[in-house]
Amino acid sequence: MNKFMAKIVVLIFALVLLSPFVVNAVRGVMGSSATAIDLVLPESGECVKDKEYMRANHMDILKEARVKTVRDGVRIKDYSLKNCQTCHTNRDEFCDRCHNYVGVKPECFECHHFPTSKERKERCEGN
Amino acid sequence: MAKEKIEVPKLTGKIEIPRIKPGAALVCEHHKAKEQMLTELGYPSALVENWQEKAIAKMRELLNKYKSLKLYLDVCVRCGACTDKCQFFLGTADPKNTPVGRQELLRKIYRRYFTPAGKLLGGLAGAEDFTEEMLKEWYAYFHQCSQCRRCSLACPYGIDTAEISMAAREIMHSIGLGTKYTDEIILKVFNVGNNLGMQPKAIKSSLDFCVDEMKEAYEEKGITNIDVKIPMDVEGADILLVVPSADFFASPHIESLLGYAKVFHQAGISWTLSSYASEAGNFGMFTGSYDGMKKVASRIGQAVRDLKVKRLVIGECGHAYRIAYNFWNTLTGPFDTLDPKYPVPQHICEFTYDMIKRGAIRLDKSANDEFVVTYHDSCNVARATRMGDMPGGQFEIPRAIIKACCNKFVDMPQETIRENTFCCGGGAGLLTDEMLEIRIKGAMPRMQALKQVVDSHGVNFYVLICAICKAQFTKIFPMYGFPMDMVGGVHQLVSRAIIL
Amino acid sequence: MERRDFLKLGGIVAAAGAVAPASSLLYASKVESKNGNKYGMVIDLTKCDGCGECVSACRTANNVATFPDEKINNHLLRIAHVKSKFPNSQEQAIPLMCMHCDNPPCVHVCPVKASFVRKDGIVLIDKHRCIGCRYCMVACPYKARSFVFKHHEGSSNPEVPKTMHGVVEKCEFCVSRVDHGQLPVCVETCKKGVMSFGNLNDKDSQVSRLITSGRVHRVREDLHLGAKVYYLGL
Amino acid sequence: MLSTCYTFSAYFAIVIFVLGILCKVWKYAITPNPLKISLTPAPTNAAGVILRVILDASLFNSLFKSNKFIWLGGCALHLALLIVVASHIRFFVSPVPELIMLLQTFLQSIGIFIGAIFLAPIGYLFIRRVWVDRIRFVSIFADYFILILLFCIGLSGITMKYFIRPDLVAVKTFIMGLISFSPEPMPTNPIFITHFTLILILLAYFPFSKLIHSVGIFFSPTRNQIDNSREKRHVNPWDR
Repeated sequence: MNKFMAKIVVLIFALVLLSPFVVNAVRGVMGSSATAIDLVLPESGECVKDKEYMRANHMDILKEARVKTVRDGVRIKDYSLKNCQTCHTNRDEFCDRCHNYVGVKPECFECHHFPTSKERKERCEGN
Repeated sequence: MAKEKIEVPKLTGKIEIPRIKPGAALVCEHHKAKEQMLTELGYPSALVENWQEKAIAKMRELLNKYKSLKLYLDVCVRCGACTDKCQFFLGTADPKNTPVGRQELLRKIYRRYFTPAGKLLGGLAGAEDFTEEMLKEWYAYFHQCSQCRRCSLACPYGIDTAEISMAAREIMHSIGLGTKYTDEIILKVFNVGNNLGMQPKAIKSSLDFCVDEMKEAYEEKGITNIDVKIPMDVEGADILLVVPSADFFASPHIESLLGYAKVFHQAGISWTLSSYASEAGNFGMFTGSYDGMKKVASRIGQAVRDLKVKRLVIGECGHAYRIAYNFWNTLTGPFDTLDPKYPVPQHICEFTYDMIKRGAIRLDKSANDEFVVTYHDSCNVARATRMGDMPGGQFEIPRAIIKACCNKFVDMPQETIRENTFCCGGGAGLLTDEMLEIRIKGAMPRMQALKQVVDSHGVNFYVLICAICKAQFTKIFPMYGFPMDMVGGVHQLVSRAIIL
Repeated sequence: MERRDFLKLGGIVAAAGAVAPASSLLYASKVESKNGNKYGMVIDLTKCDGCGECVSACRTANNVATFPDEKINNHLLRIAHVKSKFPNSQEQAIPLMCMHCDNPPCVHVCPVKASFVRKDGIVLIDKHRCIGCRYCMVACPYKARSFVFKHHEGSSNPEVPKTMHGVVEKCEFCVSRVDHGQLPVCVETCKKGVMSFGNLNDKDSQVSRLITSGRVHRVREDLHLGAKVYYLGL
Repeated sequence: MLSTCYTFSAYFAIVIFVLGILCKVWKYAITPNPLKISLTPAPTNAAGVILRVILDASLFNSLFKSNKFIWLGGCALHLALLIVVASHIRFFVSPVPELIMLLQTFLQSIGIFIGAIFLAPIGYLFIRRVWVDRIRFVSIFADYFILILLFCIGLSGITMKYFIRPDLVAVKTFIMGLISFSPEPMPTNPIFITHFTLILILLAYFPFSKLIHSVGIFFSPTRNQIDNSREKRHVNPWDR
């Protein structure tokens, strides 16, 4: 292989190895923190656990609640999906933003309903 | 060299992977090359003072010259896929005779002197100093590789132990350490022109004797009009035939030579041998020396030009065909004067096969009715060359010729033939008496496979197309309880079957 | 796969239990609240005229998968109209649903343990686990289960999850209503008092009294599945 | 402090990894092939050779022919490695490509099995190395080390996925910060720190280890040479 060909081969390997950098450079996010995201959190009130814990482990709490509810019929209001929705009212800005950012696809809302603001209002009035 | 009686393995028809016996084959060593041989070849006459330094320097040179070496020292993952593939390991059970074990001998030194990890961490990174014990292991084990490439076939990265043992042999030569057998033979080629050191006159008389014998044999059968010639040094002949020099007189080699002569005679094509290029073999490959290999090969190019032939044909020889097929064009080519309509060079089997297909020669199968034939794919032909246009022609063409010459043909078990073939155990400079133990043990897998078809099909004739295989098997067969005259060349069958 | 099953598979990290974040302790004190109830239903066919109000109420309340193509249209509750072979006999309307067997074949065949019998006798499907193999549908002698063949909106009642495409659904005695102390939708809807729902273990409950009156039958009693839906006047 | 330290070591490891590999590639590319040494039966045209190398690199064709057990172990390991690496792409691009999301959906349902088929072959290859006498004989410390390293990386990854979860958003923010040269704080989950440290070790060790086989396989002359020495003269670059 002559030097010219060798250079091309090295270049190809370099592109592959540096692809994370290359892709981000092409997308124009180099040197900025445009990659970070911010969440819209409810204005007031405390969550059932502290924020850090919920960030990392909310899926376990939901899953545990789900199993208890379905299998044993133990329905605890605090840890139910419905209860989350009373404070976290915006699915796009709360649930989906993070999930999309880290590439996770929760399947909750394939079946469960995320109430619209109108429905939420009605529900509150009903109570 | 073990002087006591060598124990020959029992034949069961099965090839079993032995439990390892470290160091079992270390005692089998080649006789070292004599001072004057090494000097004559341009190497230091004995182990030089600063041999370590010189060896490392030589290694550095080779690493920059051979991609194969550079790459194969890096990429081995020691997965172990090759460990049960080498006939010398299967025979001797010495783990340093596994392909990877053998390579590791060189790799340890490579790591120690050429890689950051080895320089920093030493033994932890699998590196070792180049000590005298290591050199002793190098000398023993790198000369117990027959460069058959069965391991390269098994390797996921195609690592070829042949390349590595060739490099090691060249490094050893550069510090004044060679084997008597190969160096002696290379010198004979340099000085006389062939491996056996036969002078042109001797070749001529041997050939004349042959022709007379053949004539007499036919006359005994009442055929008198036979006039098959074996021409030598005929300028302007169509074909230059280059054969291993053993074909000139040794048995059974010479039977094949008669076969070639009859094919040419019947095809009606003028041909010639050359007394200058009277050797197809090239032991330069066995010492790993590019220059040596080139010097030996250059005689062929010279003969082609001198004799003004149009085609170049190689006789039955394994490593010779590998070098002819793959290297001649590089080493002594380009062969501009030859007829481009034909492959350069061509194997005699390709030639004969072509003649059979065209109907230029006719064969009487019944002449070989007493034989049940099996075919041994010689390692260099099988894994380093090709015959015909299709990949794998090197397996099909000899078999097609055999089937055209006899009625009863069986193959040995699938995993021991074609590209999976086992080496005879005598290649790459092992064909010498002090290495008899290794040769016997290395032949074991092949003998087991043969035993299987001898028992199941009554095979009584074992044909092949390699001079080293022929010499090795005629020696080894009786030890394993097979008759010596079971061994023969493909053209021996042709010679018997051809209708003149 | 559920985390708990993974733990059962186990072997990987023995310490995992100790570090598992969402601890089961969260719920430990409240599991006991099940009070030995065993729910059942009695349907008085003599009162039923097959008006079908219960069926449509059920559809709406449970987001039952509804498709125009009757072949794949799902039912948790349906009304069968049968007529005996005797001359002059009247056509009878029979509401049919999951019989909530004590010994349900559908549960036995489920390869992923998605179908199960709750402690209070209600047979349920854990739809998070169901892989849609439909063995249970083959096993059920009452044809009580249906498979959701296509995506559907099913948003008639936002309080209750719908069943997603590829999962099996069936009557669950409106389990979430029952857990909140309400009656199943069909029972509540029927103004004629055809259906009664209650605790079979309570001798004084309406259902127990109706059953001990001795005139009740169950569908395919010969199968000995322990169905908990009884019929009066069958 | 921790963040600064890790940011620097991460860049250090990446530089070693990339430069190390590129140096090797350069060396392999320019070292001449004096002679044709293709292992026959070999393809007689370039397309055949490309196919041969691709089959060897993707399906481990040669290994399949020589040893089915090692092939199975190796295939399972490399396939799991591929899937695991592919599923990590989501931490390196924002927004996550649709294809990776599809893969995620698939992995969420069988994720734990991927973990198992990643760890199981490592275990198998380790046991084989210790168990089979001839392979034990040729093994060196580095062979065990790399298996243990990969095992630990896999184990810490699985632990993070199923037991001690880090804040994924923080993880992605950290990684995106690294690759866009605007460093962000390092997540403090201890398992993540372990996982990340081990990966940096792997990256820095990669070019000097046998792992370079992943690059070398494309340069192997016995496999990537066309079997046409009679038709086309091969010229030895250092002996013209």
